[in-house]
Amino acid sequence: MKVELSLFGAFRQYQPSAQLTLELADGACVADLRDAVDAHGKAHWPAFQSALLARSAFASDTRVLRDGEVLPTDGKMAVLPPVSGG
Amino acid sequence: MKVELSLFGAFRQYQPSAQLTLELADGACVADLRDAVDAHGKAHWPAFQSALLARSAFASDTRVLRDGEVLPTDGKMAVLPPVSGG
Amino acid sequence: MPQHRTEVMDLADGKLDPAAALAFVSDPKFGGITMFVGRVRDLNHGRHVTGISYDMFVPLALNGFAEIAARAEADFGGKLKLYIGHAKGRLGIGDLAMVVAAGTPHRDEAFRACRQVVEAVKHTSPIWKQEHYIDGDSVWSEGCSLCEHTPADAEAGHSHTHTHGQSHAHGSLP
Amino acid sequence: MPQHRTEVMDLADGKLDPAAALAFVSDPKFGGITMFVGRVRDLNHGRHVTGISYDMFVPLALNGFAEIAARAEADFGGKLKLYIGHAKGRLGIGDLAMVVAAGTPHRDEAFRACRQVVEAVKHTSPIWKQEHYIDGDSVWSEGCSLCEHTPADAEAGHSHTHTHGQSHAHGSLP
Repeated sequence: MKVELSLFGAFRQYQPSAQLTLELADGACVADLRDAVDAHGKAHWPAFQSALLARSAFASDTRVLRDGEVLPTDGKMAVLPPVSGG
Repeated sequence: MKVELSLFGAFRQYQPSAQLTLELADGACVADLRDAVDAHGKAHWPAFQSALLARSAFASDTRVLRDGEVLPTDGKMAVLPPVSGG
Repeated sequence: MPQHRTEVMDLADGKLDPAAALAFVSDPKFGGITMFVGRVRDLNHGRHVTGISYDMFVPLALNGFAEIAARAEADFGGKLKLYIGHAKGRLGIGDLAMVVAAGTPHRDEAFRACRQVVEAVKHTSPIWKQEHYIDGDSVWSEGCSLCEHTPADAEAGHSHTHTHGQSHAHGSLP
Repeated sequence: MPQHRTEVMDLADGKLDPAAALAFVSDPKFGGITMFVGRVRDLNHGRHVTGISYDMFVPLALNGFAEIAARAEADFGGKLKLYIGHAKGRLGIGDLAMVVAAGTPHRDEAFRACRQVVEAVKHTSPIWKQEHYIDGDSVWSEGCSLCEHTPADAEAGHSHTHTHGQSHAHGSLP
């Protein structure tokens, strides 16, 4: 399945377009997506820090998904680094 | 000495003019004024409640005076029933 | 520039202005502002209220507001701007009785300073509330006795843990 | 009539409006309104700030605001009106980043509801702050990880006693 990942906050400095498309197996879960982002970051983003990804959550448009949850079939996801609003 | 006492809050219902002039001995203290108001109230204000006076404080324009304190020489005082601002 | 502004607004002259209060406590150094607005509500202890008259001993009230502000400035290390305003006269439902605003570098101090000042004003200011009811009756509210402490004492001592105990016998008076 | 209003204001479209927030949470039944206003300040951790850019995942943020409001309505027995607004885009010094207002019958609930909502928004909303410094540098602020809890969990569990412990390791990231 194709996953279209929106990047927010500090992830924008790795990829100014703030969008990343990744190919994952059908039925992949959040943990698989997390691994794929880590591999992509290490391969393509010179300033990438795995520690930031480790503290980041993944979400659909409506809620944060935990690592064991299966990705939504539309493949639309977002990676959320630690938040700092207000 | 002549004491000009300003009345506030529930005391206004006893005396709508909100002003009371009392004659006290020179060097009188707040406790003397309290007694004089109590006597005046019992004599002239049908609805007067001593319990309200007992919970009331006396003050000059700038601060609350305790019962043992001597009245200011200008004789200007106020009686403050329990407060309920805000 | 003064760090606090205190105001008694006679309803005959105008209304309290929350926007002006916010503007006064704003500062490039401050990230947090907390404001409290007290309004006249339509029901109290189950009785339908049509309005409230506030009586006030103005010079002593303003003196007390200044003491309350000075105490807060000391408690929060001077990094604080405060506005304290209270209305006087006859108010209708929804009219503003009280506005307190506090600006500080961070939000926690702003919330704490605003609350501390609101409680001090409520418990120690020479202000009296007479509620007017729909049946034509009017009653002076029960309140906090100032006998046992001066405004400054109350503010310093127990503004946050006020328990309405012996020295504030909210009794059976009209 | 809706009991809460939530808003994301893109700075390209306008500014957050505290007066409108106050008006929204006002009600004849309510005697107390507490409002918090978060502004961009000129100094953070000793560095001179010229502005802040707020990035936001808007649909999830609005969803979270609605959950935060629903939780507060439940906690305060429904006698509550709430406004939650947050800015998006590039702000200058003094611009408003966040406005939260709570109207309730009495002041204690107004203070508590406003604080609870402010903390929940700060700790759980998908919003990211990039500070711009006078030397031209820009840094994404450290923040609270959402890994360990969902927004609803955080709001319910520890919004008042947030200790920035393990699950919010404010570490050494840029």
